[in-house]
Amino acid sequence: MGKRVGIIGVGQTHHAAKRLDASGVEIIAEAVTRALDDAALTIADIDAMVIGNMDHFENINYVDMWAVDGLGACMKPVFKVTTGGTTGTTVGACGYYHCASGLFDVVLAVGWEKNSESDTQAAIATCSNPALERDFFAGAIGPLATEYSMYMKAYGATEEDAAIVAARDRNNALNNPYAHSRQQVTVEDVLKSPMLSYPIKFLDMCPRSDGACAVIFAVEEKAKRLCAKPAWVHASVVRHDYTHFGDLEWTFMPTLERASAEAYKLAGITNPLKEFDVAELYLPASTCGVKWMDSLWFCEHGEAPKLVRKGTFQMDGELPINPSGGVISTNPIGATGLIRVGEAAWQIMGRAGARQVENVRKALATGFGGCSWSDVMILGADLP
Amino acid sequence: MGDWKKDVQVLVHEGKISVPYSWTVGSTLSRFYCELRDNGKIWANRCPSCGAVFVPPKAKCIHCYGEPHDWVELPGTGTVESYTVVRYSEPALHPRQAPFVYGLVRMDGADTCLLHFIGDVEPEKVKVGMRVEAVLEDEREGNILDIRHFRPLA
Amino acid sequence: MERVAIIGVAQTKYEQNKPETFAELVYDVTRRALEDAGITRDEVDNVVSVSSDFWDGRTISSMAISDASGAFGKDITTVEGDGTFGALYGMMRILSGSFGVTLVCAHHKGTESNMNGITNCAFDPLVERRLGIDAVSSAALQARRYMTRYALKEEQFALVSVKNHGNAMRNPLALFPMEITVEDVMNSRKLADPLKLLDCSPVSDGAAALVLAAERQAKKLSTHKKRVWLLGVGHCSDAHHLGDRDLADTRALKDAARRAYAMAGINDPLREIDVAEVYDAFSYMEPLWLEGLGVCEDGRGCEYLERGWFDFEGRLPVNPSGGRLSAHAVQVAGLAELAECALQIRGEAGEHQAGEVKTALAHGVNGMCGQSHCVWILGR
Amino acid sequence: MNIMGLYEDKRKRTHTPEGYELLTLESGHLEYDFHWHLGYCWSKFLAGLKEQRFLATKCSQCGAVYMLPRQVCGRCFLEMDEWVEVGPEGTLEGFTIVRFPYIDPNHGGMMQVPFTSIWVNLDGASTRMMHYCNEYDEKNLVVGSRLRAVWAEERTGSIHDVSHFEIIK
Repeated sequence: MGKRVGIIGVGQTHHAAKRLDASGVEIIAEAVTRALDDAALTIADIDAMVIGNMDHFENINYVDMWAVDGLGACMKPVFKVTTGGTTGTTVGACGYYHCASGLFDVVLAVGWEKNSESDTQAAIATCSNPALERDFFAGAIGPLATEYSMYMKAYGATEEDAAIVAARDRNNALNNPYAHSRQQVTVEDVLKSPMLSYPIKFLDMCPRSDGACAVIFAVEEKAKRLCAKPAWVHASVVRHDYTHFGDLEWTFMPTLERASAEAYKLAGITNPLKEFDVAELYLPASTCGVKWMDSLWFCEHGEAPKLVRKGTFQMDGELPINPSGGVISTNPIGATGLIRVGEAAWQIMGRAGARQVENVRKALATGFGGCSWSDVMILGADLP
Repeated sequence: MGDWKKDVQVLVHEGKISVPYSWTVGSTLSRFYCELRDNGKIWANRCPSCGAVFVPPKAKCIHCYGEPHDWVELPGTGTVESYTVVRYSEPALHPRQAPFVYGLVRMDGADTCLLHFIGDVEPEKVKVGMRVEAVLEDEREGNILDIRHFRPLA
Repeated sequence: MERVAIIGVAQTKYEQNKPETFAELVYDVTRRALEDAGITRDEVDNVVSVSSDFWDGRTISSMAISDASGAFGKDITTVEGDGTFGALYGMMRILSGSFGVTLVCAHHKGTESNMNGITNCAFDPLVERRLGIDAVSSAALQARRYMTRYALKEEQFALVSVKNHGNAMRNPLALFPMEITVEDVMNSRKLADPLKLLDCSPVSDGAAALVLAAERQAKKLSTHKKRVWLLGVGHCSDAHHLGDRDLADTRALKDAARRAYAMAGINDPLREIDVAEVYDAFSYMEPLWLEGLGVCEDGRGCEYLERGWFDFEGRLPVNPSGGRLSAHAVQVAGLAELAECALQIRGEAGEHQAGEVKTALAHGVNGMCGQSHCVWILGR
Repeated sequence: MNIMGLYEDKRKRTHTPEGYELLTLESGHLEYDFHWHLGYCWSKFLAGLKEQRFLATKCSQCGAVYMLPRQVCGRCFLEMDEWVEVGPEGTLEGFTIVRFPYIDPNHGGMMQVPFTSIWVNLDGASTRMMHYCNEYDEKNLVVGSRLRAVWAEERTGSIHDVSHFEIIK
């Protein structure tokens, strides 16, 4: 059996639409330096690195090689993993497996992106089949808009439900100095913002950002010695079952349902709504913050709007979601999934500052991307 | 194996990926390129903890991950440590017409080599160990091509 | 440490302008690797794919092979780099206890794009890229530095090309089996001194797949003859910018080899390793990497090459498959090497079986001028 | 020790601390050429479009009919050799009207906007395909409405042999 692994340090950059002061290497170095500070370690303590981003946003081939200067990986083991939108959680899972395998004790996982360096829509469009889909590809917003209009028709969800989620995350971000956008927002402001692709409006949708996140994993013995309260990894599961955008099933989200069901089984979770104390979820649009709650087994299909309206997921609710402000407030795509893992870890480690939720014992982090690629990671204050 | 494949004429889709990029030069290299552009000077930076001197300058020391915040002006001369005469042509990539010469120039005052063109000399005459100096363009825009090439020291 | 075995391998023929899509190539090797392992996809519980969005001309290109690799309903991830790193991550996932059987697949269609333009993108856009440097011209700088430091000659490097193209005559999957002479290499088209056309590996298309299994599953699912144990692995990267390191210094490879040898209990690689598949993307790289692997002292790789130590019948056959010089599908190369080593150990390498092989070495590279290395030791 | 909040927020900078202008480096027009081989499955599909026929692959095990066709049924991990004709009419299952122009990665110029991207489930198919629709007003686009393929005059074995789909009034 593998080793038990804990997160002992997290570092994030000040995310922004454009970080003119920081090149790709510098934005990586900023996150790594802060993660080392957070774990009170130096680069010499790191045994191996893993990095991820999406190539076509910065047009850099062999990013693991180019990033050595920023990672501090000269004369150290390093390689790259990348899976589109879920790159961040993929990098996190890879850091976990490095340690759990017993091959490395302390491992640095970094996700980064400088989306300001290219037209994000143009770069994302290249994910579709070049001969058969690319000319019609209209970005991620298409499927998200379609699935929510179907969900509204099927279960009576409303645009306002989505606006509640958007306002929740944007106002949470006011307590997060690293968030890209921090603006006081009311439900009405969201409903009145310009329509992007019915029913998703401007304030419902995530931005694109420059930013990086670094998370330090350590095997049990080291984690106990180096950190007062490590965030222990209880489960990491991925499901991706589609190769064409036309194959997606929109009434519900099978990959997230299968991945979360498997993760809950591994972590011994039977009632996620009750057992999780906080969740950092990859919600690229506020509509996902309504519909996808069904697919995380918080409730039956179609019940999510009731929970949203009841305030279940607000900071003072039963299960606070996205104290960090979530993806709607910050979205450096290669780092976004890892920011979820880092923020969930900080909540357990008690280092979430003004956005700290009381007494967090179990935290849920998810990643989303590609055509319906779903990652789920569960962290706990107690050893698994 | 489906026998229907036998009478299929496989098509080829000719296409491109054409997305423009606006790379952020960042704090460390902006200083390097502004000095090169505006004052025609080549600067390096030095890591105070391990003494390594980098050109172009780095945000972090690659040996000890320290902050190399001491800046050192370089004379712009150096020694060819390796070179190659490129004889194939890639018009979209190569700013020079083949045959042209790349050289790794061990820069005086620094611990690293700078990759650049070797010019004002017959390609066949370039040798390892040759002493060279940077030749700057008159019109400079703040990138590595502000250096036209390195030429043999008189 | 719990052990992991290769229980199934498959490779396509390496060709140029293959008509299939990369997903069709992945399905071919996945199906045949499962067949070789004698299992169905139901025994596989996770997939590690190896690809490059750059060469595929498609962001998240691994999205397009989840059906072809049998990943429906399974955990799947993607390593972007050489197949040896993909196999490493496949093994980590098994050793973590989370998985029992990993399918590792890699694909590459190099002939569908311009190799020089794609490798130019591996250089820093803020510095070297604008000079137009690419894989061939940077390798030429390394070859020159290596020749200068150890007073080596182009004719010695040509011997590697003669040897490996000759080996490829015995490998039906190789792209360019050729009976050539040193003169042929010396007279081939000059690309970037000192590298000529026949000093460089050819742009190729192909795919490969491995089935890795934890010791418990390997013993249940496979037979003693088919099982090949992954005894040791190590990986390490040197500095990125060409000017930040001595291109003739193999310190990162030495570190990776040290880790792999320590894990596998190898003390004298020349004596204890029966066959080696080494990343010969360019002729000069084979002696250079053999020095880094500790097979001989620094600078003497070419000398032992001339003595025939690394020939098919030599003391240590290197690249009996014909190597990358005879077929180079970039991301696939390392996985092809691991597959070739497994076939050699099983005694199933056919015409290019290098006698009795108990221990084999596979070596993969990421980045330009061999910046990052991954060394594997396989055994009975 | 809570490190957060101790770091200086450098987001607003336009110059380095020493006063040097923070630069960017423009790539200008870039092009990477590709010639993607479409394999047997998609080549047969596109040859079908040339003759105004939508050819889908059918899985002999689970019966799924895939439009867009492909070699392998992912669910069953089975190579499909059975071809079935579907369409040319179908049902609108999703749409996006793109109004904000962005760069078209195929040539680096701007996308022609507005354009309506749709997901159409052709009669007989289990999955959907993406294409254009010549309706640009949300009010006239209702999920579930019936669509018909409009063929291009000049067909060359390309996805654009279908010019677009139109709403059957």
